[in-house]
Parts: sequence; C-alpha cells; structure tokens
Amino acid sequence: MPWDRNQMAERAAKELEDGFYVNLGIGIPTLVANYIGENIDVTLQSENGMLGMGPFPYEDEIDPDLINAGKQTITELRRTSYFSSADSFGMIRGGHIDIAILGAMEVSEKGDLANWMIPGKLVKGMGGAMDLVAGVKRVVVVMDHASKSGAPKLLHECSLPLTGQQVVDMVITNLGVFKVDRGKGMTLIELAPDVSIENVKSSTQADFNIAI
Amino acid sequence: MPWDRNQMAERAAKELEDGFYVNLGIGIPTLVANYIGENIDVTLQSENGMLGMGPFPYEDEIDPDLINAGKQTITELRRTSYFSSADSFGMIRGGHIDIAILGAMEVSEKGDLANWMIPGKLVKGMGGAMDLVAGVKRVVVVMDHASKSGAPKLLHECSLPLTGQQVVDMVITNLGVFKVDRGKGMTLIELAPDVSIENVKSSTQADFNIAI
Amino acid sequence: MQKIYPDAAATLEGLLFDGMTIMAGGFGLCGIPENLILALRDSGVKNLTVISNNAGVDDFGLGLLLKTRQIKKMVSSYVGENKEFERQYLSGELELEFNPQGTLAERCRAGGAGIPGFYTRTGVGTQIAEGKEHKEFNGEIYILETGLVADLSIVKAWKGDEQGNLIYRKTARNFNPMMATAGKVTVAEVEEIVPLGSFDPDNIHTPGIFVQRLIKGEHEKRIEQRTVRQRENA
Amino acid sequence: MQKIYPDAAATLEGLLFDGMTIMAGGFGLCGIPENLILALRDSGVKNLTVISNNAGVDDFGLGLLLKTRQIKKMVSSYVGENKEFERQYLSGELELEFNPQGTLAERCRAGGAGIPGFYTRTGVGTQIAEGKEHKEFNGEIYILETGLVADLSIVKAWKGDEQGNLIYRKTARNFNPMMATAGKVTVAEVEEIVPLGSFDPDNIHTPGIFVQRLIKGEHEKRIEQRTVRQRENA
Repeated sequence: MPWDRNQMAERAAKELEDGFYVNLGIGIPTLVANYIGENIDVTLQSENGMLGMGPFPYEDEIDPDLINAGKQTITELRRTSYFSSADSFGMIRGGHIDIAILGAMEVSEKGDLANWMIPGKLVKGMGGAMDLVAGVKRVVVVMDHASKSGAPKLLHECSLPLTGQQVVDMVITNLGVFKVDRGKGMTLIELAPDVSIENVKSSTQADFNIAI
Repeated sequence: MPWDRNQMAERAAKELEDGFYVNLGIGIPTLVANYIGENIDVTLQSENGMLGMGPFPYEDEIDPDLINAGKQTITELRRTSYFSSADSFGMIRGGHIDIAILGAMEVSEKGDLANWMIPGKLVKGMGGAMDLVAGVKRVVVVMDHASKSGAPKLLHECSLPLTGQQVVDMVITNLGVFKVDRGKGMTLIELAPDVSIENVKSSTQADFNIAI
Repeated sequence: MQKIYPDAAATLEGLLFDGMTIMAGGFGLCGIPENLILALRDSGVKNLTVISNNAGVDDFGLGLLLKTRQIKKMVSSYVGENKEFERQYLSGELELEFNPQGTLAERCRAGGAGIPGFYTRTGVGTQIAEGKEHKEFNGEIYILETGLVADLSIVKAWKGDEQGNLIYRKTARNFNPMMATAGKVTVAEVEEIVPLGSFDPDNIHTPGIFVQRLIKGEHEKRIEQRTVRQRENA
Repeated sequence: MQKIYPDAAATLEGLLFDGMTIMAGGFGLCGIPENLILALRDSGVKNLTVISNNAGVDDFGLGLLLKTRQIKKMVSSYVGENKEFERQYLSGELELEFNPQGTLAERCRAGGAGIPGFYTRTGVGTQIAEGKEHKEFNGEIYILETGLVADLSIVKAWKGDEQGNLIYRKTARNFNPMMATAGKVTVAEVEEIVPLGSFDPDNIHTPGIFVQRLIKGEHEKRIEQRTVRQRENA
C-alpha cells in the first residue's frame, strides 16, 4: 500500500538528526514537524526571519507580528531568535541550514528540481525556493510519485522551468525513497509496504538504480 | 599668522551642518568635536561600530567594551546605537555619512589622497581610511601645509601610495582653505590671518585657482 | 533636525514624483507600512516601480495601489494573492520582475551598503540566470546580481525615537531593515514613539542615520492565514 | 546537542591542524577571544593564517601567537602595535595581507552568507586594486573582492545560552558577528552563560545556528588607550 501524506512526512522525519537546523516547505513538508523523534532536538527555521519556530498558537495567543513563511500564525520557543530577511537568507545561502524538506512538481534523475511555475498558468513567483535549494546543505523532496493524471514526476529531464539545477539529494514519494547523487543519477533505496519495484518502474520515467 | 591645530579644527567645524552624521579621523580631526556650534546637532560615528559617540569618560566611567576607532575609551549618549563592523562600513560605503574629516600626508590637485603608508617605513595598514574616503559623501582634509622639513604636501600628483583617487572635497591647512573639484582642480578660498597668497604659493606645488 | 512628522501625508511631502521607485517593507501583510501606503494612494503619485517581496491583497497593503493603477511595475518574489494583480498582470498592464526572495533581500542590503553587484549560486541553471553574467569561484558557477536603491523607502517598525532609531518586533522585521538603508530618503511609521534614551543601544535594529522622517501610525495588522491549534482540554 | 564545553582547551579539541585558517574577532584589544587565543597558544598548532582586524600587542591577544611563531600569515587592516610583529614582518618571517577595514568586514560577512564575490569602490586607484577585476556599474568603477571563510572562527560575546545564541556588548561587537558566520566551525567564549529563554528573541545578535561550541571565559579586557577627562570641580 503506498504511503499517505502523513506516512511520507513520517518517513522524511527520519532524515533529521539531533542538533539539525531545518527548513520545512509548505504542504506535506509542514507535517514533518509532527513526526520528529523525541530523542532528537531540531530547530526549525522560517525564512521570513526566525529560528526556533514553535507550533501553531492557541486562539488567545495569535500575534499578527509572528508568522511563518507560509504566512500562517505561529508561536515562539525559549530558543527563538528573529532577524532580517537578508540575515535569514545569508544563513540559507551560506550553507548553515542542515536540511530543507520541500515539495516539488518534477525532479530529474540528475537532481534538477522544478516547483515554482507552470508556463501558461499564473505564476505567483519562486519566493524563497530557489535560495533554499541552492544554499541548504541537503535537499529532500517529498511529493506524490505521479501527477493526478498519472503522469510521472521523476523524469530524465524536467519539462517545467527549473527551481534549481542538480540540487536534490533525496526524493520521498508515496511509493518509496530515492537517493540522488547530484549530477549523476538516482537510486531506489526503499519501497512503501506492498509496493513492488515494477509498480515504481511503471510510473517513473527517470532511470534509476536499485539498492534495496 | 598661520592657524594652529585648534584653529584648524575650529575652521573645519564650520563645515558641519545641523543633522549631519560625521566621522572624525585621528589627530587634529578629533579636536573638531570641541568646536561644534551650539545651535547645530551632529552625530559622531565611530567606524568600529557606534553611532552617537560621546566625550571621553571620567575616570570612574571607563569601560573597556566602549572604545573609538583610535582605541581610546569613550562614552555613549542617549541617542547611541551599536552595530557590527560590517554594518558600520555598510553605512560608510553606502554613502550615509555626510562628512569625514581626516588627516593626510599628501593631497593632489585633483583630490587624490595619501595618508596610509610611506614606502620603506613600517606600514601599519590603512584601517578604515580607504573605506571612508571612498564612501563618505564629503571628505575634508585637515593637515599642515608643508612637512616638517618644509616640503609641500599639496602636489600635482601624490608621491606616496594613494588612499583614494579623486576623493577629497576640501583641504584645510594652517595657511588657508582649498575647495577641490574632484578630478578637476583646487581653488584657494580662504587665508589664515596675515597669510598672503604669496606665502601659500611658495609652499604649494599643486596648481590652484584663487577665489577669495 | 526634526524627524518626527505629524501625519503620513506630511512625511511624504516633497518626496513624491511620477515614475519614481519605492521600496516597501513587509512580508505578506506582516510588518507593512500601512499608513504610508494609504498616504501614497491619496497622493495620487503614479507610474511607480515598487520593490516589495509581495503585493498585498485586494483591499489591503500594496493591493490598494494596484487598484488605483498607481503601480507600473512590481519587483517581488511572490505575488498573486489578489485578483486585481492577476488581472492587470495577465492583461499586460502591469510589469513584473521576479527575484528569488533571498536575492531580493540581498540586493536591497547591497544597495544600502554601497555594493553595486554580488555573486550568488541562487538561480544558476534557471530562468533567473538568463542574460546575467556567470563567473566561477573555486570551481562553482555563480551569477551576478546587482544592488538596488530606491528614491524612497517606506518601512514599518514597532518603536522609534526622535533620532529615528528603530526596533522591530518578531517576524515583522523581515525586509524593513535593509530597505531602510537603501532609500535615498527613508520614511518610517511606528506603533509608538518613545523618549530618546529608552532603547538599549545594543538592541537598536535600524540606527537613526537611515531614517529621515518618522510618524506614529495606526495599525490594523491584518492576518493572512489565521492558523490555530485547539487546547486538548478546554 | 551539547554546545557548552567545560574549558577553552576542550572546545578546541579535534578542530585544530597545522596550516589552518582561523578568524579571530575583536577590534584592537576590545572584544577579543582572550581565552581561546591562550588555548590556541597552548595547543601548539602552527603555520596558521589568521584573519583578524588587528594583531594584538606583544603580551596580549594575538601577539601571544606571534611570540610563539605559530602564525605564518596575517590578514588584517591595521597592525604593528607590537614589536615582535614588526620584527617578524621586516625579517620576512611573517606574511601580511592588508585589507581596508570595511572590505575585510564585508569579506567575512560575504563568506558567511554564501557570497563568493562582491564589488566595492573602496581601494579603486590604489595598491589594493592591483590585480583585481575592475567593473563599471552606472558609470563608476568598482573592484571585485572575494568572500572569506575560515576553518575555525573564534569569537567573544558578552552572554550566551545553551543553544549558542549570543549577545555582544557595546563596541566589543565589532568583527565578532560576521566572523561567527564565516567559520566552518565557530567557537565562542562569553562572560556569562544564561538560562535558555533569558534573551529577548528580538535582541539576539548571533543566532545559535552559527555557534557550535561555547565556553564561559575569564576576561582581563585590557585597555589600549586609556583616555579620560577631568571633572571641572572635584
């Protein structure tokens, strides 16, 4: 049975290590925060200028001056620090964030990533996505294996405009987990329960090695 | 009678305007602070990371964490802010300081400035001088008109390694005041009491116009 | 030097001209100069190039200047939270220049710090890199991005004093500090004007040198995504 | 993740190797990592390239590492407050690279922020510009300077907490914040370690992400130019 959104998030959470500074994207990546092991201590960064992001507020704690990069109201922790957007992206660009977990539309076998625009549709902008994939030490993509219409999203080459070139280190889909050697190729390293290698192959365009 | 050090500082202080942010160099420029008119309000910057520099401390106020760019103990004011060296030189390089008053070894008729090294002698470094002359809106030099041996310091071309090229807007010496049009030429606009134009000419190598 | 002005309209007097470039602080609707945006709308100044991470919503923030067609071009990283923006953009009435968010932040910081260009890895191999100079450092490719300055920067802080020293609150800081440094003139609105000497000088975020004019504003502080959790036992 | 270490020697364990590059915060003797410099001396690590605005005095600060000949090269803006420095430099034993102070500060900031190069007007037309790329922006000439990173940064702050969040005091801040961002590993010494949550999160100067190890030190805080005024009436 393929993983559901929560199970994908749970799998992604296993990539976190004690002491990590972590940036979580919008959508499934946000759910990763629910599965952080109790024995590890990680600090969440929000690229609008915060390190040490806490949970969503209770109704009576809401503060309009305290939001995350998805513009949602959040809370602070005892470790929290605030800084400007320039300092925040200095942190990101400078390679100080250990891992970013992001959604994607397409990933190529060499680790190219597309997640910011579909030509012909309204383009809202890349926000901080290009900075994150270019700067963070390790980039993990969490996405459905295929589009709603069944088209593969793991491709030889991305068809959509890129967010970053050779930037992805791992892809977690509902069918399994791929390790990516940037610029080289990808390897299937894990399968969701009751998913076969054939299942994966049939909905993947990208070439991949297998090491399960 | 040529101006003494204090009179030169007093003359330089006339270049300050209400609301100005000001950087004063070491030596005679430091004395300028003593002659700031009571009807104008200026803020002194110290390039090691302080805006709103106060006077020297009383003995019981000395704080080793509070020094100026000359490493002297100083005090803070109610308006004071502290910041990093990067932010401080961002302020300087970005053209936010209205005026810098500096000492010099040589100034050329086109506004080149040399004040950081003498070949063959021990070089201590340029510190913040190159940043100041390149970034501050207006650069005023205060120096003796000639060296101790009588050699002119206002030259056609500087003989010493430059601190900045075409960066000086005014030179105040013990003999008088010169306006400099960067890259063009200099004009004598004021004489110290009982100093004649001939006095000035005889100890100046640089060409200059006269507009007194 | 009196930096404190009576109201938003007064702070903008003599600073506005058609075709000018304005930087506006804020991230989404958080930390935006609400009062100064309203005063810009009322001034009628037009053909503006506005540098701001986002473009507000239909009836709040920069959306108000879109509605009145005062904006000719936006330089942003993420927009489209409002329908009027979408309509004007799709019809070609509005120009739009996308910048990666970190590149936009750094461009403002560079402009304020006298740095006309810098290299970044962000955007290499993407549309963003097209037409930009590429350069190798230590075996990696980077692209050249330029510093940005504005004729006017409008920023929002939490508190300010008569010297123009500012402090921001929580994530409402965002783009405001860099934009404050990159305006030929910078006007700030604050929630509270405090007596000189109230701030600990170690904690001032924007030194007064960057702020030429200041007002106390009234702030609605609208929330874009009100997200809460429930208490387990009420 | 335990960031707090028992003493200066312990914080440097496993981080040192001959020929490494070290950034050291401070301006003159103000805000220098006194304890970590002593621990570096005692470690015997040698052939160091040290990036620091100044080089201490004969018997304090980085002067101690000069005396023991552990430094091969200094990258600084102003030095020569000590005789041993002068002797080694004039005899050719010590390499020296001068940077304008603002360029040095910006190079450290750039290195920490992932910017491999930036343009500046500082030094154009001087010796500093020789051999560097020149480029025109808006009719003015600028030179290319590169970002700096270090194998290790040692910084001094006033207070720190167990997450490595730091605050500095007055002008002892100087180069410490940028250098903290530009070390592959950054070790900080503070005068006081405070309980987590003691800092107002709006006032933290160096977020803990930049600090891997931390100690409480003992600080002499020597004054270089003791300058006072007299009270008119005692």
